[in-house]
Amino acid sequence: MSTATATANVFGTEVPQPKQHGKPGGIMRRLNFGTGLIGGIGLATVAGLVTNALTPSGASTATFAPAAPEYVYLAVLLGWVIGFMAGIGAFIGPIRWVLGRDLTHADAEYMAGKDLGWKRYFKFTTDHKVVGIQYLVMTMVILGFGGLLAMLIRTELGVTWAEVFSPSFYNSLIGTHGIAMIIGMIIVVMGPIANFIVPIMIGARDMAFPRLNALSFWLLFVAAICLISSLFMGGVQDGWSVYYPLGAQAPPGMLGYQMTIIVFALSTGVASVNLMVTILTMRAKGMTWSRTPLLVFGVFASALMGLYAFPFYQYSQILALSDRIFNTSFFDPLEGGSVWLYENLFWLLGHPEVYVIIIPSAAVLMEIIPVFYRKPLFSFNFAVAGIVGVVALSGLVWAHHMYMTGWAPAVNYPFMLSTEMISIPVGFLVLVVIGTMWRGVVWTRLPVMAVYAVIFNKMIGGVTGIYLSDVPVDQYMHGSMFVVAHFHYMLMGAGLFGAMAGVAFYFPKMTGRMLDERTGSIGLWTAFIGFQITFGSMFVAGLQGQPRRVLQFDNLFNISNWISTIGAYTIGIGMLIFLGAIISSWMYGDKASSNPWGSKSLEWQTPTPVPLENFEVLPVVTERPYDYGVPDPYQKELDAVDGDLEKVGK
Amino acid sequence: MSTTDVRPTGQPDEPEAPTNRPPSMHRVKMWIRRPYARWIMVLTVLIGFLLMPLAWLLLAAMNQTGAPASEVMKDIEQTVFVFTMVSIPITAFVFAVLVYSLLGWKHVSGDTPPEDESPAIRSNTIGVVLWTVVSSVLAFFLVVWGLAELAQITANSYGTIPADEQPEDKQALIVNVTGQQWVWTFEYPQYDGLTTETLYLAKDRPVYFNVTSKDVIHNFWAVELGVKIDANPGAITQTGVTPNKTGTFNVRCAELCGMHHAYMETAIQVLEPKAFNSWAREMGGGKTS
Amino acid sequence: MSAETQQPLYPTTGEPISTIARRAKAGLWTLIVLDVSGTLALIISYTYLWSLNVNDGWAPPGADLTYDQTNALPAKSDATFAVEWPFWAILGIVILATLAMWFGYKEIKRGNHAGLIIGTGLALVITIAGLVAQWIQITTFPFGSGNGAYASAVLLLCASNIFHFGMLTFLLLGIFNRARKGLINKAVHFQAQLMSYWMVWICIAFLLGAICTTFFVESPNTDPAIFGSFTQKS
Amino acid sequence: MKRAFVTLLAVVVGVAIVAGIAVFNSVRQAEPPTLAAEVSGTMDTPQGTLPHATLELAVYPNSSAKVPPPKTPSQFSANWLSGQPFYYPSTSLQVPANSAVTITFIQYDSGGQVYNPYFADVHGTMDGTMTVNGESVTGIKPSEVGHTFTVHQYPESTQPDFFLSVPLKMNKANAKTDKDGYPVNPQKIEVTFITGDPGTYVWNCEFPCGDMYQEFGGPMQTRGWMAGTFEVV
Repeated sequence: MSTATATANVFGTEVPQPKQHGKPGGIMRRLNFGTGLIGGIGLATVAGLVTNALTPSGASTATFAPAAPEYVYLAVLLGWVIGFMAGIGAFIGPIRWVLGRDLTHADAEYMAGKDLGWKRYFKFTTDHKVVGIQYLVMTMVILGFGGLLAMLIRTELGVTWAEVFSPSFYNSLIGTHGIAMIIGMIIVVMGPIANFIVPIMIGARDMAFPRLNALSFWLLFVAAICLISSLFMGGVQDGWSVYYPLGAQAPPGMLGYQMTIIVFALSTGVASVNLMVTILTMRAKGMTWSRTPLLVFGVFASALMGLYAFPFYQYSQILALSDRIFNTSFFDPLEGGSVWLYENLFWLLGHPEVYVIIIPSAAVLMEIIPVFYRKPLFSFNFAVAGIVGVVALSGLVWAHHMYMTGWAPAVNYPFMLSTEMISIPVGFLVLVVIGTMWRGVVWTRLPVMAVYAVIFNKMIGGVTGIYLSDVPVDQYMHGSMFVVAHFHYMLMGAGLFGAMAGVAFYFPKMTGRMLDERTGSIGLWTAFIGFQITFGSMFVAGLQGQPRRVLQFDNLFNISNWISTIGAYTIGIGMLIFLGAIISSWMYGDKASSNPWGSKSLEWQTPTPVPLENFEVLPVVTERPYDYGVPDPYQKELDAVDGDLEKVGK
Repeated sequence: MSTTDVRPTGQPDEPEAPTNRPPSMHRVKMWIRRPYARWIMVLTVLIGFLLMPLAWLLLAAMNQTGAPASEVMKDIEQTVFVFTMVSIPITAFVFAVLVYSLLGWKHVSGDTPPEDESPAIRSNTIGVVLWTVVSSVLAFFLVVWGLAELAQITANSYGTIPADEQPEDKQALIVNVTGQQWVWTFEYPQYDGLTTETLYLAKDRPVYFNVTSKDVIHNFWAVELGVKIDANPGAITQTGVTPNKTGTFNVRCAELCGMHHAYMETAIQVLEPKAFNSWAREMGGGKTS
Repeated sequence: MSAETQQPLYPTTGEPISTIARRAKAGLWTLIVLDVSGTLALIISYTYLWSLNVNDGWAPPGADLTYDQTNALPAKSDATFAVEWPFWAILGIVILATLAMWFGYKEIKRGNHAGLIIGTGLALVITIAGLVAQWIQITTFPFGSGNGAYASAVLLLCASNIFHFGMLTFLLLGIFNRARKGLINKAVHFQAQLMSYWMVWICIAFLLGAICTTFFVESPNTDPAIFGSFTQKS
Repeated sequence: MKRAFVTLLAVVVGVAIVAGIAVFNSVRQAEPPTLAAEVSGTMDTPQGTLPHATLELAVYPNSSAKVPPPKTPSQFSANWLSGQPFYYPSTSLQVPANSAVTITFIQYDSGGQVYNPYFADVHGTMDGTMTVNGESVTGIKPSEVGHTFTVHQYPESTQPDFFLSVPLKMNKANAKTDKDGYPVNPQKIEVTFITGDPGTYVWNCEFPCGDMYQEFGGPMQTRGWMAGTFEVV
């Protein structure tokens, strides 16, 4: 029994402390982003050189490929991942736990970045607000990267008279664009907003597992680097859904993709665990489920789906990796593997993942609308029912991506059923939005204006989704540009614009400054118009019969592709303007008050910037959320009206 | 217009109505008298009619290269048409509310949060029930229609017969389709293994495809015939169709299959039965088996 | 940490231990969901390939092995299937370790600190033994990684077992050490409890693997589609 | 003011980055230099007397001191394409329209069984034949294919269909080789075909001679090695 002599004053109570080893923070004082880079690059270099030396020259892998690039690149990736995480101090926590050196309060405060200033953004910092900001920046970087690739793709497709890039490079463009955007969209709400806002929103002092929080972010960073590195090793030439055996023909860049997914899935799993536990166990006193804001429900649902779905994706890539390196044969039909196995494993993630993206950004809207209409959310229970319904069905619809694979034509019937059923809970969410708009007095600010864009796109995405959910129609649409346009309407039109609304809404709380309304709106609406042009004409191209992922096509499709490309450039400009608005407002924006929107929700009651421990004393929730509005004007005349109504009724 | 000039009438926004409630029909009548209710209805109808042409435009886009060239394709286009028509009303309603909430109901601007003046409507039983019922009915209709169509298309295209069985129709033409990076080859077993790289079919003669691949997954898409099925390595997938139009149509690969995926295309020549047989004979296909 | 205070406080955040325990337990459940999905992915792969037997490649006879020279794991004999009993033996080892851990947990609940140390120490030793046993099994399979879907699926199942063993070893090391230092005691024993829960799940994971490798061996699909050649089918 | 400036800066920088990367890559990804068939005299064909053009291509099993490896689109790909077969001197071919074209292949590589016997036969030549080492044949054994030269459709409905597939006979594994490891008397295949109106097509090898799954990765999926463009001008 270690007798705790020292005590520390934690929020007013004297708490006995374990022995303090050295200065608060211990070795973490020396570890930061720099040491991480040193560790990562160093270990990567060493591993690469060693592997290179160990690989006999001229040796080939089991599939006749030159062995050296494969093994060296894999070793470099592993070295980078492990080295960086070690260098930044991700392994210190578990080691301390094994050694039994529990954190003292001082240690914890140091690791949460107390009095570290800007340095805390470049350390293994556990404070959820720091992680939120890190995620915000990282999201913008990843989305920017994906957008850059999108511009290149549209350039290639717009130039119908020549090949701008070689076909292999074009294929790696679409693959990398796809996976970069998917990653970016998964974290765009679950990263910044969920990490920064949700703990404050539920009246907690931090996440349940602060170190896991930091871990999830830095794993994401590491994964992003792996993805970018793959572009230099031949890229991901097989689309973001790397179908096998095509993926088994790819150059070594495929290893980068596989490593990215394995690490990213780990990051998402860790983040999901953290968010779910936080929401389940750390809500403020009195915050019953009926008093919990909808963003919390949305984030919880998203985390739940990510929790059960991502391991399938991760394992599909682990199996693929072992196929490539150890010559096992999971996805290799020559040796008893099955291409349908991969498709099933992949889409077992692939479809829940769509809702992992959509639901949080829909939930953000539910937060925004009541504030700007000064009106309670219309039918709170209905919104919850919608989210629950989506979660319940999300796991039962994956095979609608496989209608045309012929793996089991009989199951097309049930999957068509479940897929079209999911339009009902999604419809609930739409009803909640327009019901809240009903007879409301709207305060026309950027966040709420974005909501209009989102609902418009969501309707179009949803209706086109109904075509695709129908097997006969899918027999024409599957694998055509129509599909591309549809899921861009869902993921970008509904997801990304919703996330932009959320960022605009929470910007004052996160950065302490107001988002420049004028510039932001210009950017948003430019992007919106460009979006309609791009994907509207892409629908046409798909209906005309243009397959997706082609770089040359019949000149029947030329016109729609030219229009698409023009629209795409418009989106690019618009997004850059919005990004510029964010950067400039972050640097020079007007100082924001602690509650600029006059919201009644908990996170806006904290001072800005939010203090390290969020709340000096933990709050107690006593009323339902969204308690805005005045009694219905008709209420007063009620009895009188009913009185003479009766006469009329006779 | 704003909510203030609305003459107070029945009150459908109250979750549970008082005991001495007026007859519901009458309440609806009075509700409809509210300006915004009328406006939204008008807008809905207006937008609905504006959206209606889409139903034909979609088909126009699909028919640019000679579709529909088969019953299957006809069914597909019919489904597209019906689904568009079905989804127009609800879309129009949502858009109408969006438009009206911007132009009709009051809006304020400024930097400071405005006073609360919106009615605190927490729910509305009638609205919720109505929405749920309508959307469920629509979804149910889509499902039923879809299942029926699917059954019919499966019938038209022989569905999926076990690989080792003959198609019921002995007259049916059998074509073994092989996808291979990045060329399609078509084998006619009934014409002693005649193989071509362009697909030749006979008008009004059912054709039955055994589709497989030598290497990676391809997708055999006979665009104007409305036929699409993956060509999987290690498996044989089956589909079929009856072309009812002579002419030149397209086969495209609809599944990313490597560098020259975009170039994995070929033509379909649908000939009159006589012309088809003579073509087969001169290609050395011998007599029909 | 003093045992006489009724509700000790968690030094880092100053919250009562019961709160921390609740949190950690919720975390454990979510983690188990995560691992269940992963393990299921492997089980699905195994059974799916077993049911399909694509291209007659579920378990090709050892004689005609493709690319065997260049395999990471070359075949040792031309037997196609692994021996069954080692899977169950290893499962038994894990169950033993779990029982030891439970014993330790029950003891510390009763306040017997020595019992905890014995239990966790025993569990640790048994787990390391299991790790070794698993390693021996995976290195003595008759088949190589390159011959057939069966070999692949079994190898990956064993690899995931090794991963689980490694994680158990690390965790038990920590638990044992902390027990020794008295950081796990009558008042604060939730980590021992969660460890026991986790090990129960690990037993189930191993059981699933053993069931697959014992009862789904010969593929039921004896007439698979032959890859590429299809003319005889019409 | 400052804000507007920063926004403008962001836009300009963003556009600059995109444009820069686009230009850089389109240059880096340039096709190998075009190899045009030179016209020499005329030739009597079923379609009457047409101008006659000739083109010579070689297929090497790997690069050596004598034959440099192709300039690949990405400087990195040299790592994983080393020691792979390739067409020489270039894969961007150009032939005149409405004329008889004779291509001579010098085939130095070994070979084996082609997946699809269809590609062991000659398709699309003038009289359906080719000359292998002097003798005229319509096809070779599917088990003796070294490579194929298969030109196929480019997805444009406005240009004439064009399909040409020539199997290149393999060299025996025990053939006598020179100091660079190439057979001293390689296979010499000659085909003559008639081109129609101008159009752009692509060609690739249909014999599994690359690496990775089904030996169809690596060089098979890299322009400049076993695949390229075929332009009729």
